Amino acid sequence: MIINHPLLGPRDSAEFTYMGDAKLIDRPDWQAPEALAQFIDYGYMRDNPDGAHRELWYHEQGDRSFLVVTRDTTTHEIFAVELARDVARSRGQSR
Amino acid sequence: MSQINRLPGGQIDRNQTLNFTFDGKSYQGHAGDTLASALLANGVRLMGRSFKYHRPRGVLTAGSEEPNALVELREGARKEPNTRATTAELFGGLTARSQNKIGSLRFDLMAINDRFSNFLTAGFYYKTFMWPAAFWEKIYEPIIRNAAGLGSISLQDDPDAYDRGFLHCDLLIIGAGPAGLAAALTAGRARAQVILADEDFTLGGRLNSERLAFADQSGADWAAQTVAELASLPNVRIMARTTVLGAFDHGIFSALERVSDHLPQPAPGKPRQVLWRIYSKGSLLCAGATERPIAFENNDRPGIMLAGAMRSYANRWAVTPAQRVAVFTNNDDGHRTAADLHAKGVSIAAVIDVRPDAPQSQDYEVIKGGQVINSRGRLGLKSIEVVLPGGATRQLTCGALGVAGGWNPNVHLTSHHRGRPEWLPQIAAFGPPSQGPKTLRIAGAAKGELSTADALRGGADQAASWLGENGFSAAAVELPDAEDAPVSMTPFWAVKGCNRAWLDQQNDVTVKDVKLAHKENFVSVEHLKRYTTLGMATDQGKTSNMGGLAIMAELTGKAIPEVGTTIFRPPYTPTAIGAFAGRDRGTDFRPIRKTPSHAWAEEQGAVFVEVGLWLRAQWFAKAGETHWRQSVDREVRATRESVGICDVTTLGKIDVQGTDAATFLNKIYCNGFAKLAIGKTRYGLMLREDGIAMDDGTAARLAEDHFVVTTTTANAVSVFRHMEFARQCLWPDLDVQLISTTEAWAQYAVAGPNARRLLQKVVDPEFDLSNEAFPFMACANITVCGGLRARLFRISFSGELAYELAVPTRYADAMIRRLMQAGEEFEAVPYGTEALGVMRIEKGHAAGNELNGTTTALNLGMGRMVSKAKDSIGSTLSERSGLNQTDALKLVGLWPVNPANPVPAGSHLMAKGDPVDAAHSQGYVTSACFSPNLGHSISLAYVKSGDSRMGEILRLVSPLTGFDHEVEVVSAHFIDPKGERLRA
Amino acid sequence: MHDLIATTALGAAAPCVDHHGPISLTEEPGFALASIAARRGAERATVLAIRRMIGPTAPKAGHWAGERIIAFWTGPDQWMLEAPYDSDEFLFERAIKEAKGKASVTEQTGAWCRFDLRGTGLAAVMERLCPINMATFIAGSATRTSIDHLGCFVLCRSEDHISIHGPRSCAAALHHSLLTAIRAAF
Amino acid sequence: MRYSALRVIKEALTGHKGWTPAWRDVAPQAHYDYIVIGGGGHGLATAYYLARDHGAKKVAVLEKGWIGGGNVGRNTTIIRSNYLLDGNEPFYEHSLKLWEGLEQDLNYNAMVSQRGILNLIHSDAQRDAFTRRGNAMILNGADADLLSTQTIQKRYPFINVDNARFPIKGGLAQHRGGTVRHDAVAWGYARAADQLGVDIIQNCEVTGFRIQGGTCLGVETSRGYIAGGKIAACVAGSSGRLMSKAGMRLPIESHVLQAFVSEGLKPVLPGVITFGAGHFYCSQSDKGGLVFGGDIDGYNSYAQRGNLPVVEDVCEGAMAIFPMLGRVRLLRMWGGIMDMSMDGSPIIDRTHIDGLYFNGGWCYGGFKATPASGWCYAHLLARDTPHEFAKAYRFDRFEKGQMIDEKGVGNNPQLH
Repeated sequence: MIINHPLLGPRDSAEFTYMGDAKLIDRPDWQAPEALAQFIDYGYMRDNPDGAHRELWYHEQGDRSFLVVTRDTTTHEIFAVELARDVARSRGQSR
Repeated sequence: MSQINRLPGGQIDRNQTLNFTFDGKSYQGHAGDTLASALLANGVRLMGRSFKYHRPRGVLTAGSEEPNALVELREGARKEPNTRATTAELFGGLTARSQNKIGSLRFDLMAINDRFSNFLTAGFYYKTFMWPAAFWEKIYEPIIRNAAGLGSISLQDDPDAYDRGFLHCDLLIIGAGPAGLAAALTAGRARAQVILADEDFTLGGRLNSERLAFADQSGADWAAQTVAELASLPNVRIMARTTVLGAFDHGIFSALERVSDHLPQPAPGKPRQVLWRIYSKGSLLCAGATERPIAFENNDRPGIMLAGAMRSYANRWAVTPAQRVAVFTNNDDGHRTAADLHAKGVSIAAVIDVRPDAPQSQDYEVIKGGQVINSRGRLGLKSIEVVLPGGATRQLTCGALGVAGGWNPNVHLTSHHRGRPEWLPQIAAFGPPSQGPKTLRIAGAAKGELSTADALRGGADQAASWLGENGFSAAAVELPDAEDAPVSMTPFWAVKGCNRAWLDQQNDVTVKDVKLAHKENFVSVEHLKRYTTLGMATDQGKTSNMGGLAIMAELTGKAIPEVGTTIFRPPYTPTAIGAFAGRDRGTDFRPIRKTPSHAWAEEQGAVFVEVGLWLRAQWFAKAGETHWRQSVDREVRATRESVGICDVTTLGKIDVQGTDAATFLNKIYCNGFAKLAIGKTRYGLMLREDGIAMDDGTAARLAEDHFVVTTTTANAVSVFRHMEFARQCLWPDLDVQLISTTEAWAQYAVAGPNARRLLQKVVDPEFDLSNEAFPFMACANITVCGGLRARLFRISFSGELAYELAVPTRYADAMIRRLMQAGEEFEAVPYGTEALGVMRIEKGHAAGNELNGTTTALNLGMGRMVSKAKDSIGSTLSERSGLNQTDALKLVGLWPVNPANPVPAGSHLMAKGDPVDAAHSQGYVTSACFSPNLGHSISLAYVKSGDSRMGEILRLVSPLTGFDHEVEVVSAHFIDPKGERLRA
Repeated sequence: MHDLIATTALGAAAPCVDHHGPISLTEEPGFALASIAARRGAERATVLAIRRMIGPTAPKAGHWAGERIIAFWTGPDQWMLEAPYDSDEFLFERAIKEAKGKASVTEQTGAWCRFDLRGTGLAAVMERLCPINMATFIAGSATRTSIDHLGCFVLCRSEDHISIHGPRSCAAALHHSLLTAIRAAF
Repeated sequence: MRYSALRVIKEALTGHKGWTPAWRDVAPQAHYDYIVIGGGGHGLATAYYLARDHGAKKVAVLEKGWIGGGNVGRNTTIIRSNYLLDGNEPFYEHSLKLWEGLEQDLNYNAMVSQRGILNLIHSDAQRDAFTRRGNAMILNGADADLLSTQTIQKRYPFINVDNARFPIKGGLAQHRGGTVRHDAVAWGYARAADQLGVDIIQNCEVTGFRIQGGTCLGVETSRGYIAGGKIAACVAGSSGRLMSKAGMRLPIESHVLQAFVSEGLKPVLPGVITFGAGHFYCSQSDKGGLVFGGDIDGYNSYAQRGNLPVVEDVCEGAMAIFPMLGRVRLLRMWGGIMDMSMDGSPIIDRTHIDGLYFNGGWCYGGFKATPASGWCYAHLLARDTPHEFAKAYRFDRFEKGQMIDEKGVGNNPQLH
């Protein structure tokens, strides 16, 4: 596969390590009342869609960016590639 | 007699005569021949035996779709089984042998199977060989296995090398026939980066096989002239002998270039083959079409071949399979074969055309509305039986029969993304799917446009259209005046009522087998294929699938497209496993990582061990030591008694900087780091988010905003990845920067009571190493040897007074020599990973065997380390009930009740008196060693509620290795439980 | 001044040099390296610090720039600085000084080995090693990619000069891969 | 009809006129007591054991395509019970025992070949781990044998010992492991189930569930609504896709696993062999092709095809231990969809919806589990309590922290 890196352009996916569902960005608040249940869902439950899937790819043999790739799991077509850091910020992850 | 079937003309170099052997007999051919064409030239029609019935087989085709003429090419370690004689390029000294036979090719003892064919029908083995059950492995299966298989391999290491490489292009053109050449010309002149790949060694595709392609020049001449122009364009890369194997995602194709297969052996340093990964912006499939046979009784004899192949042999290779030939056809194309062979002086017995309105010929007999219904000739065709329209039959004597059943587009690559080929009624064949690979276009016969003119136009048009859409300005190229005959055919798959009529000639699947499959409800295409093995031979059904589908359609009363079709999988043609592996074999399978003291360690007699990619010194054998234990025991004793030095460079080191570095580490480690003082080091346990221990190490605070984190050797990469994930995805606004410094610093552990005294000799005097100034867990930037920057950590894995000294890698070799020199007065020893392991077990430190991916901080006896006062990765999920059961496994020490016994790792532990089974297991031994200090074996183990069972005697069992004896549960801290030594 | 003698990544006192066909392959031990990464919110200040060291432009993604000291982009807001060892052994200290607390600097000199390929026809060698598109990888380009399982920085110094930084511990493996590719290509 | 050598001979002598369909093609009825969704190995086995051992009368197997077209039709045919953990080993050992009597049970020769499986050991730590595993196997009633390098060389004289990057330091063998003709498993179960009255309905895709008041009443299909007493999902790689129609999310991701077969060769590999320092395992089919595979591609996919990096990785493994394979040609590669669970172990359990049951999460190990999976699933369906051997395969093990993680890689489906 080819991942169109937002900073580096098209790169062979062999340079990347797949890191799973991009929902892993949405780590729950450890102090929330339902924290344990939320962490169980976060850790174990997956939408696993047949279609567009947002997922994490780590450019391990490249610039070490984490990317959020939106990819169709039935055709492997890639619709969007974003820096995970930007996505994380936009989803409220901070410090 | 030499080359009795050689004709005039052709594209062989008659000035170059090449000697070769087949089954030990010598023959001659010419440069430009394939093994098949050269054998045919010499009158050899019998080239192989079929898979199941061991029927005699000759060539069916003239290309890579060949199912029959498979040979063992070359000898010795270079022997290649199942090599298609039709694509093997002839070279001087070539040797080939026929395969899959017992005895000689002419008298194959296994041909007895043919006599019993009525018992060996499709799937017969599913219905028998069941009794008694034990006979399968002992009797039935060995017989079946020995009978099955095709060629044999040498069992020697492949002596040749394979390369892998990467190519980029704007437009990849697959196939250099008329469509591909026209496309390449169009794109090449438009200055696009073009790769033109073709599996053949002469480009031109069927242009080389046709006499009547163009009005005013031969197809071969136009192809050669076009290739010459393309070769002059710097933006066009012509790749002959290169098969595009598969279409992968996003425009990536895999292609195999056979660099040296036409040579006796590769030139020095050169690979046999190169597997190219081609990154294309666009691609155009011009792979042509494959002719299909017609099924009739005994249609598999040597001499019966596809009519187009017969024409190729005559026109390109100047060979006829026999002096008198016939043609059986359902379309006009078959007549061309007769015309071309006739023009070369071959006697035409007749053209048998199933169509009553077949075209007439002045030169030979055409039997209109006739059918070939049987053949004769044990080892090669002698005659055919023809039924005339009225029902009368005739015997025709001929040595070869060309069969023309129409053409199937080579759509293979278009369905590699699992698009289903779609039916093209005008040519009664499957064409490319509408949902093929996104960037792949198709032109010419591969698209079902079978005339030469259509191919040229299609290739040029598809290229021009792609160029236009991608910002190139393409000028129309002038195309020659080419043959443009419409397809005139009547679909005709099998002669009515035939049974032993071959569909898949290699796997011996006949019409009869399809009928049986139908009877037993194996009617879905996939069931048909799997039950009968139709299309599963080395040609992957290129010539057989359609026939099988057509028979099944007739049996089920459906149209062929309703029956469906199987899709194709890569590779397009079978490809050497070595090519996929490239240079990654033998000791080059993976790169070796060496520490900078490697050469020094070798000098000291080190025995190395693989640790991940690293090689580490396992122990240093001294003269006179005959067993590794002697070396290891000596190293341990010497270290505990005086001082030892160990290379610990391989531990992962991560530089963590930034104003939030401490906050970050507080989230990464389950224990607290925020309050670690500058100049101090702390042990840290890292959990996965699921609460399981991931890795452990130390973090040293060099400054308010600067830590150096160490990881285990094995987890260096995954911990760094984990930390980057946390930094980028979880806490993107923390001010923290990470970089690996594993390789920047060489690190030596100096351990033992004399460690300080030794170090004081190399550390520059301004740095005070006294216990007060530099206590246990201190760290500092220092200088050594008169000014070399270094880092010193007072940490101990061995349990001794110990330091780890880090120096810039380029001085590592000098540093270890200097340390050893400084240690001479203390009789310092180097120690390896074994002694390191012994000392850490004696001290009760967990390592990889204990952090096995299923254990928690609680199991490790570090439950209280998991801070509840902060958020850290893994802390929440570590609270789940299953991870906190009252009888949870706890890390303990074990020693043998009888000191002579070992306590081997991997053993299980049982309570005394309990039955010995899995349900009663109390735990297992993780790490074991002989403790030279205690004089007996010891081990670490996980035991249920182990921390409250000190002193209990358990039964250690290892049925696998034959141990069963008693051990006592003790503290894991076998040595210096109060930690006085390391604080000394 | 300390008296320890340095070894090259291949373990010798002197660098290794190979010639084959039109290509030379040389081990280049004489360079100091330091990584520099912007602190949060100090991206601009880091670029300015780099410019003070290397010249008017700090390299963007996929590039290198500079003269005696050069910088190549290694990741978002991260660069590697490189300079001759003899003149700039303490490159990291210089970088720390220039960064003024706005960037994190780490000495990397010992972490990498460097091999330079010189000659005409380098593309034929590189296409056997890594997926870089040599048609667009012109002087000034720099990228990290994988060569025979090793993460390497590749810099196009000029049309006929490419340098490759690989993990120092794998110097022998990388050297073997490079030499094998050269011999296969020519 | 009963299959036997005599029958084959009789038919051969009488023109093969007497053979009957291996299973009937039937139209769906309006109601079944049990509806098994998925005509793969597990689904067909479930239906067979329901009918044979639990007296179930009205059982249907619904298959969206052709039976045996999923992973049972595209795997590397290995059977073994060499598991470490107590949650797994009794289940897989039961499965192996069922394999051992399968052909006589089904009256179908699936060519169960107990040619042995060997896992190579390349380091001391690996030997420790394999020793623990071998002991766990024996303590669970299975067989295990720790082999020396010399013994391995005797059996595989061409194995690369002298020039290996990662030396071979021994191996853990299970001699009762082996291979089975995979397609025949589906056909054998289908034929046997059919003979017990099970309706096998091909080309019948489940498009939805009819759920009322927390109870599943039946399924909507491409061939109309079918009511069912108990609905049993058993669709492996399509689990996510199917269960989403019931509004369920699962602790499962779908990934692609590629597998490979070479051209046919005369016998060369006696048993199944697994490389321990890379991703490669291999056996030779009775037809002569080397059947081999390695790791999953490692990204979510329903595409049933993979990409080049894994192909190359697997072939590197092949060349690492068998450098003689260089000139052997890879004939075909294919991809199947694996239901990768979050701890690498399966789920056989009720769902929170009454009447709806789930069997999935087999990762790439479902084939060897086929008989026991059907056996235990049938037990659960018939009795509403988990079978003794499958009692750990519950949905709630993740919230309870009772993961069954053989590889020890945690909640990373791509790594299991």
